[in-house]
Amino acid sequence: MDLALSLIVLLPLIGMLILFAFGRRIGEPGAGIVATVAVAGSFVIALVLALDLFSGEGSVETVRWFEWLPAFGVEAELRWDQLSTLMTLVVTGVGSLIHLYSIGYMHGDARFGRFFAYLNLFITSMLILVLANNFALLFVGWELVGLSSYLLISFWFERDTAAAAGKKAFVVNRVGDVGFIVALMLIFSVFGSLGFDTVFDGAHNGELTGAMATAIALLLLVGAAGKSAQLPLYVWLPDAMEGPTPVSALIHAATMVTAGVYMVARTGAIFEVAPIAAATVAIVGAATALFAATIAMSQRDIKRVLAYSTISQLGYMFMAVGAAAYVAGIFHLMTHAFFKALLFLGAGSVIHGMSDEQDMHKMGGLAKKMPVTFITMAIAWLAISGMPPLAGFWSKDEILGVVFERGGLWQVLWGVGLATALLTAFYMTRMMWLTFFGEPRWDEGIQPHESPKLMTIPLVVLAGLSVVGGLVNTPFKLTLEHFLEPVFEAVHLAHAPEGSVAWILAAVSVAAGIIGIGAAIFRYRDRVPAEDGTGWRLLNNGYYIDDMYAGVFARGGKLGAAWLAFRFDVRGIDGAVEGVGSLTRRVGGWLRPLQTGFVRSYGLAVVAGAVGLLVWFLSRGGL
Amino acid sequence: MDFPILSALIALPVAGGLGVLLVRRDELALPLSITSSLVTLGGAVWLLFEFESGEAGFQFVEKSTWHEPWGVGWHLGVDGISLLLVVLTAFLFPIALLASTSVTHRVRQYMASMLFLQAGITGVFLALDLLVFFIFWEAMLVPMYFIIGIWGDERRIHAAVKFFLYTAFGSALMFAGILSLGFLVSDQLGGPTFDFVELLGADLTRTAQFWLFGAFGLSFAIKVPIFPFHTWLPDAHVEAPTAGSVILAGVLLKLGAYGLLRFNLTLFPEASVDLVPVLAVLAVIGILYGAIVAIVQTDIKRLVAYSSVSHLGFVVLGVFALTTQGLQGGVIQMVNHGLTTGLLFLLVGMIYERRHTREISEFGGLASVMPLFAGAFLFTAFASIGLPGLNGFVGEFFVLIGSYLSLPGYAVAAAFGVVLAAVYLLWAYQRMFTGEITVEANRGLGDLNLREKVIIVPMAVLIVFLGVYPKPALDIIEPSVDAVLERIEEKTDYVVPEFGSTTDIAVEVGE
Amino acid sequence: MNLDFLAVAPTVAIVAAVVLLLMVDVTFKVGHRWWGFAAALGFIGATTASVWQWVEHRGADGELFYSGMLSVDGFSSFAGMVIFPVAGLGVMAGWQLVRGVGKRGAEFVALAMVAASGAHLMAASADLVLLFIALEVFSISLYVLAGFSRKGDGADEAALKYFLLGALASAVFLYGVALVFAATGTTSMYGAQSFLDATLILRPGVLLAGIALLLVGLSFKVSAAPFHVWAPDVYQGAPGGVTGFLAAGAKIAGFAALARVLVVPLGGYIDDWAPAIAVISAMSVVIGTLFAIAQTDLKRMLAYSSVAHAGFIMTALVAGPAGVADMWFYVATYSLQVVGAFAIASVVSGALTGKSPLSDFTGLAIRSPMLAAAMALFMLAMAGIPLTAGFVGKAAVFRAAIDADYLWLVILGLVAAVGGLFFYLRVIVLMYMQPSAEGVPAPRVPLGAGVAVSVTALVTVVVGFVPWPLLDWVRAAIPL
Amino acid sequence: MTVTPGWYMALAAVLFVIGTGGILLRRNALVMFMSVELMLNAVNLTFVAAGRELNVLDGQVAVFFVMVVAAAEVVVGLAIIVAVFRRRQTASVDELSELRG
Repeated sequence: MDLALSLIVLLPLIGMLILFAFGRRIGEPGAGIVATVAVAGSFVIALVLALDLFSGEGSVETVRWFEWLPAFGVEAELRWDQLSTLMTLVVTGVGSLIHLYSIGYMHGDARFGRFFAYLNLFITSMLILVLANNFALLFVGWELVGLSSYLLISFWFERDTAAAAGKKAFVVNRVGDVGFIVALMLIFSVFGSLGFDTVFDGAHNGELTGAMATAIALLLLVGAAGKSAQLPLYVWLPDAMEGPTPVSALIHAATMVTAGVYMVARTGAIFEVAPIAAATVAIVGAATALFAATIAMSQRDIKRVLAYSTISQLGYMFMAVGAAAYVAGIFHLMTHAFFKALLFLGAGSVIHGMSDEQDMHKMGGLAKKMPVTFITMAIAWLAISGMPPLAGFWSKDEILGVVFERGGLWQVLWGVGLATALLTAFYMTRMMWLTFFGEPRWDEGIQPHESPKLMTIPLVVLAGLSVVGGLVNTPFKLTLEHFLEPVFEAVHLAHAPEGSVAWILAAVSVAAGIIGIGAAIFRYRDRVPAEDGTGWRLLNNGYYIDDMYAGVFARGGKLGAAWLAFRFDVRGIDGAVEGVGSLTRRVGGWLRPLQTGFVRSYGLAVVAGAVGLLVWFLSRGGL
Repeated sequence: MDFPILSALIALPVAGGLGVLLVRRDELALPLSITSSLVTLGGAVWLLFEFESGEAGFQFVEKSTWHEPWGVGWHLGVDGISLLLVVLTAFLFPIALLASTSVTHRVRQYMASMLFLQAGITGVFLALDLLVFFIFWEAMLVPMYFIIGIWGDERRIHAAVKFFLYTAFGSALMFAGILSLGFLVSDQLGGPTFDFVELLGADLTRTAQFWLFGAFGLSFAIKVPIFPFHTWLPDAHVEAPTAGSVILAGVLLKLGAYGLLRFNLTLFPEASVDLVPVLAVLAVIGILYGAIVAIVQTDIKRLVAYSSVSHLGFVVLGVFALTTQGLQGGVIQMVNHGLTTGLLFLLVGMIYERRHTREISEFGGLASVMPLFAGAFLFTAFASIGLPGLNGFVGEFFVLIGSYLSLPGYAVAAAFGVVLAAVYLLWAYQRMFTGEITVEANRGLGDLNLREKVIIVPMAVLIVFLGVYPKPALDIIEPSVDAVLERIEEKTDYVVPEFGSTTDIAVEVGE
Repeated sequence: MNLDFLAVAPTVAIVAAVVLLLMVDVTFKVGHRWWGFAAALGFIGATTASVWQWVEHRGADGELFYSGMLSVDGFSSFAGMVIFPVAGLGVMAGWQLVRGVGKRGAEFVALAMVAASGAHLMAASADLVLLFIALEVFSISLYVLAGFSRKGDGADEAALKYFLLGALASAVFLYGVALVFAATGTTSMYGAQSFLDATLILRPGVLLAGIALLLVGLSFKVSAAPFHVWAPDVYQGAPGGVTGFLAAGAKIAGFAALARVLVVPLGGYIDDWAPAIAVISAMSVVIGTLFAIAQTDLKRMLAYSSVAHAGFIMTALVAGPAGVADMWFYVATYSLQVVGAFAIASVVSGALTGKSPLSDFTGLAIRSPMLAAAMALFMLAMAGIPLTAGFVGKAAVFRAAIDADYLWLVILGLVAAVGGLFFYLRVIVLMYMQPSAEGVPAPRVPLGAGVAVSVTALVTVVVGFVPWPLLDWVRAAIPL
Repeated sequence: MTVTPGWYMALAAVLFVIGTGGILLRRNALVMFMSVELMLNAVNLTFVAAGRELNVLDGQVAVFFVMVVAAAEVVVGLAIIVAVFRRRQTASVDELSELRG
C-alpha cells in the first residue's frame, strides 16, 4: 500500500526527471510516451487502490515519507481518503488523456521533451496538493502547481505575451497565497500544528470560534480565489490562454484551477464554524459565475470564451462549497473536468486545424471539415449548457437545488446561478455556431483539416465521460455522495431538495438552458453580427477591470517603486549617507584656510590655547 | 587535547593565502587557492559530521588566555547557530574562486585576498571572545575592500571606500561597546573579561543593556543590512567582482544577523525584548522596501542586491520573533539566502563575462540561445522567491508562521514580501530571457561551459536538498536557538508564546 | 650623592659616539660609511644601556640618581629602548639625505644623535629644570635638522617657523616651571610630589597656572591641538629624510615628559588636569582628522594625522597613572609606523625635498609592490585596523579611558578614527586602485630606508598579531 | 610700602606678556626672537624672586641654566634667521607663508 500510494506521486516525478535529463535525446514521440505512461501508470495504480474504497471496505490510509518539519507538527505524509482518491483519479485520468492528446498537438515543437517534463511536473505537483495530509504539504503542492502553470503558460517564451501571461499568473496567484500563508499562521497559532487531523478535529471540537474562525476561513478563501480565478483575482486566467491548448485544458480548466474548490472542501470543518465566511464563498462564487459569463458572451477568441467560461463554472463550484454542498461542488468539479477539458481539447483541435487561428469571426462552417471534433464538442456544449442527461445537467442542477433549498437570501444566489446557466447556454451556443456552422470566414490559404487520431481519441473518451459522468450522482442514486460522506463527517452537508421541488427546479434550469441556446441560435443563425457596440466593447474588455489593475498596480506600482528607488533611496537615504561623507570632506576643505601659513597667527593659536588652559585651571582654584 | 579543528579552519585559508603570495607564479594561483579552500571544506564537512546535533552548547571548544589583565583570550567554539554558517562559508569559497577565472591581473593578490577573507569570516563565526570576534570582524574588511576596490567595476573605488567607511563606522561604536562591556562586568566576574561564555554569567542593568544593544546593534544592522542602513550594499554588490558579490551576499551579510542572534539576544536580553518592536518594524520595512525597490532596478546586480535587503529582513524578523520557529527560520534563512543569492550572483557573473554589461535592457530573449543558463537562472530565481521544494521556502515559512504569535501584524505585513519577490525576479527573468532577441550581440552567446556547470551543480543540489529535506539542518539549529530563548525567558519576564494556545485573533500589532 | 655609571650610560654612549664621530671625521675625512658606523655604535650602545637599565630598574625597582635629578626606572629605560632604536631607524631611513648634503652629513648624524639623547633625557629627568634643558637640547637639534637641506624650498621656512614657535613654547613651559617652583619651592618632581602630597594649598592659583603653562609647552611638543599649528608646516617643509625622525622623536619625548610631569608631581591634581587633557585630546583628534582629509601632500597629511594621534595617545593619560602603560604601547608602536611611513615617503618623493604630493603614490603597487604593501600596512595600522599594532594601541588607550569613565572621549575618538579612514584609505586607493602613470620608473629603494621600512613593518605586523608580550612589558614602564 | 618678591613676580608676569605680545605683533624675525628672550628673562626674574621668597637657592641655579640654554638658542636661532635672510633678502616672517593649508 505504502509503495503503491507513493508510486502514484513518484511515477510522474520520475517521468519528469527522466525528461529533464534526457528529454532532448529521447526526442519525439518518445518523450511524450514516457510522460503519458508515467501518468497513466499513476492512474492505473490509483484506480486499483480506489477499488477498496469504492467497495466501501477500504479505510483511510496515510503514508509517511520522512520527517519533515517537526517544528510545525507535520511530516511529509500522504493521505488516501475518498476525497483525495477522487481528485487523484480526475487528475491522472484527465491528465493521461491530455498527455496523449499533446503528443499529437505538440508535434514538431522544438522543445517537445521539455513540454512533457513540465506536464509531468504539473501532475506530480497536483498530486502532492490533493494527497497532502497537512497544510504545509498542501501548500507545497499549491505552489508547485503555480510553478508548473507559470512554466507552461510561458512555454512559448519567445512570445512576449506568453512570457508576460505566465508571470502575471504566478504573481496573481501569489497575492492569493498571502491569504493562504496568513491563514496558516492563524491556524498554527490556534492549533500548534498544521496537520489535517489535529486541525479538523480541533475545529470540530470547538477549539476554533468566532472571529478567528471567520478570519481563517476568509483568508483561505483569498488563497482559493487566487488559484481558482475568482473575483477579484481572476485576471490571470484569460491571459493564461497564451499557453499551449492542452495546458489550458489540463491546468486551466480541468485540474489546477479547481484546487481552490478542493481546498475549501477539504477545510470544510473550518468553514463549518465560520458561516459568514462560507456565505462569502458562495457570494463570491455566484458573483464570479455571472460576471464571467457576461464577459464570455462577447469574446472572439475561442480560448478566451472557454477561459471565462471556466471562471464562471468555478464560480458555480464555489457557490456549492460555500453553501456546504461539498459533494455537489466536487461533483461539478469532476463533470466540469470532463466537458471543459473536452471543450479545450476540441478548441485545440480547431486551432490546430485552422493553422493557429483563434478568432471565431474567422471560422465558421467547420462541422463538415472536422466531424469528430464537432461531434465531441457538441456533446460538451450540451453538457455545459445543462441539457439532460449529460454530465453537466446533474451536477449543475444539484448545485442550484442545494442553494435553493437553503432558502432565504440564498435563493437570490439561486437566481444568479440560474441567470448564469442561461448565459452559459447562450455563449456556448454562440461559440459553437460561430465555429462550426454558417459560412466559412477563413483567411486565405487556410486548409482546415481534422486532427490526427492521437488527438481525437482523447476527445472521444472525454465525450463519453461527459455523457455518462453525471450518472455517478443522480437524485435517483447518490453514489458519489455516499462515497464522499466519510470525508465530510464533521460537517453538515447541505442537500438538494427532493420530490416535486426537485422536478420543478430541474425543469426551470433546463428551460433556462434552452432559452439561452435558442436565443443564441436565433442571433447567429444567418450572419455574424458586428458585435462592436459600447456594451460589447465593455464586455469584450472584461469591464476594463484588467486594464484598471494594470493601471493601478502595474503602472502605478512601478511609478511608486521608481520614486522609492531612484528618488527616496538614492537621494534620500543614500543621499544622507553620502552627504555625511562629503560634508566631512568639505569641512576639511573649509577648515584648511585657518592654517594660514603665518607664524604670528600660529603664535596666536598657541597663546589662545594657553590662555584657555590658564582660564580653566584658574577657575578650578582661584588666585 | 583534540586536534584544534576550528583553529585549523581559520589557519588553512591563511596558509593558502600566504602560499599563493609566496609562490610567484600566477598560473598556480588558482589551483593552489582552490586546493586550499577544498581542504578547508573537507575540514568543515568533517566538522559537520562529527558535530553532535541535538546538543545546545558549544562544541570543539578551544580556549586559552592571552592577556590576563584585559581578560582576552583565544576562545573558539561552534554550536548549532554557527555550524551551518561555517560550513556554508567553506562551501562557497571554492565555488567563488572557481568563478574567478575572469580575474586576469594581480591574480595572486586576488586569490590571497579571497583566502584571507575566508579566514576572517570563519573567525567571526567561531570566535567566542568578543575582542577576538571584533578583530576578525574588522580585519575582514581589508581583503573585501581590496577585492572590490582593485578587481571591481567602474565605480569600484567609491563603492569600496563606502563599504569600508560605513561598516567601520558601525564597528567603531561596537568597539566602544565591547570595551565598556568588558569593564562593566569586572566587579561581578572578578576582573575584566571579553569571554562570551563568562559574560553570559553577568547581569547588566537595563540601561546598560539598552546602550550596549544599541552599540552592537548598529554595527550589526549596517552589516545585515537593516533598512535604512542598506545603501552601501547595492553599490558594493554592483561594483564588486562576481566572487566578491557571491561572498558578500553569501556569507558577509550573515555576519550581522549572526551577531544580533549570538550577542544581542543573549547578552542583552532585556533590551532585546524591549526593542523587538523597533527591529520588527525595520525588518518588515526592509522586506517590503527592498523588494519594491528591486522591482524597478535596471541593473541586474543592483536588483539582486536589493533582494538581499528584502531577504535579510526575513532573517531579522525571524530572529526577533523570539519563538523557536522564528529563530530556526532566521538561521536557516541565512544559509538559504547564502546559497540562492550566491548562485544568482554567480549566474549574473557568467552573463557579465560574456557581455560585459549588467543592464537588464541589454538582454532579452536569452533563453533561446542559452537554454541551460536560462533554466539555471529561473531555478535560482524560484529558490529565491521561496518556492516550496527549494530551500528559500523553508526559511520564509518558518519565519512567517513562527513570528505570527509574537508579532502578528508584522508577520502579516511581511507575508506580502512573497508577492513582491515573485514580481521583481520574474519580471527580471522576463526582460532578460524571454521574448525575441533584441540585441544583436546576444545572438552568438554560448551556453554554460563545463566550469560553469561545475559551479552551478553543487549549489543546485544543496538548494534542492535543503528545500526537500531540511530536517538535518533544523536538528542542528534547534537546540541552540532554544537555549537562547530559554536564556531570555530566564533573564526577563518574557514568555515565549506557545503555539496552539490562542483562540482569538490578536488584534494589537506588535504585542 | 648617588653617582652611578649605569644611570647615565645611554647618554654617555651617545655622547661618546658623537665625539668619536666628529673627531675622526675632522681628522680623517672618512665619509658616510664611518658616520653610519659611529651612529650605529652610539644607538646600539645606548639601546643596550637602556635594556640594561630596564633589566635592573623596571617596575617597582626605579631609583633616583644625582641628587634626584635623574630617574632611572621602567619609564625612562623603556623610553630609551624605544627612542634609540626608533632614532636609529629614522636616521637610517634618511640616509639619502645624509649622503646628499655632502660633508655636512657628519653634523647631521651628530645632531640627530644629540637630539635622541635629549629626547631620552626628557623621559629620564626627575627635575623640571633638567627637563627644560633636555627639551632644549632636543628641540634645538631639531630646529637645525628641520632646515638642514638647502635644496628643499620649504626647509628654511619650516626651520624658522619651528624655531620661533618652539622658542615661544619653551619660554611658556619654562614659565610654568618657574611658577610651579614658586608654588612648591622646588624644581624636583619628586620633591614637589611630596610637598603637594603633604600640603594642602589653600590658594593654588600659582600652581595651577604653572600646570597650565607646563601643559602648553609639552602639548606643543607632541603637537596636540591647538598647539599643533607648527607641525603641518614643519613636517611638510622639512626634508623627506628627517621628517620621520622628527615626528617620531617629538612624540616619544613629548609624551614621556608629559606623562611624568602629570603623574609624578601633579598626580594629586588629576581632577584638575584630566578634563583639560580630555579636551585637548578631543580637539586634537577632531582637528587633526578634519584637516587631514583635505590634504594633497602625504607628509602634510601625516602631520595632521599625527595631531590626531597625539589626541589618541592623550586619551590614555586621562586615566592618570593607570594609563601610562597604555600610552607607552601606543607611542612605541605609533613611532615605528611614523618612521616607516615617512621612510617610504622619502623613497618615493625624495629624501632631500620637503614636498611629497600624493600623486607620487599613484599606481605604486604596480611599480613597487613591496613598498606599496608596507605603506598600506602603515596606513591601516594608523587607522587602527586589527591585526596591526595600531589596533592594539587604540584598544589599549581607549580601554584606559573607559576605565576612567571617559566614554564620551572614546566614542569621539572612535568616530574620528573612522573619519581618519578617509585619508588613510585614499593613499591605498592611489597605490592599489589607480593605474600608474606611463613611464614613471619604480623608485629605487636605498638600503637604509629599505631596512627601516622592513623592520618597522615587521614589528607593526608582529605586534599586531602577538601584542601580549609588549603589553606585559609596558606595564613595567611606569615612573618611579 | 615695601617691595616684596611678589612685586617682582608681577613685574615678571607683565614682562612675559609683553614678550608674548611682541611675538604676536611684530613681523621681523629678529624682533620676534628678541621678544622670546624677553620672555625668558621674565621667567628668570620669576625664578629669582621666588627663590628669594622661599629662601632657597634653586631659583638662582635655575637662572644660570636658563641663560646657558638661551645662549644656545640664540646661536641656532640667529643662524636660521641669517640663512633665511640670505636666501630671501628679508627677515619678515609674513613673507614665509608658502607652507599652509
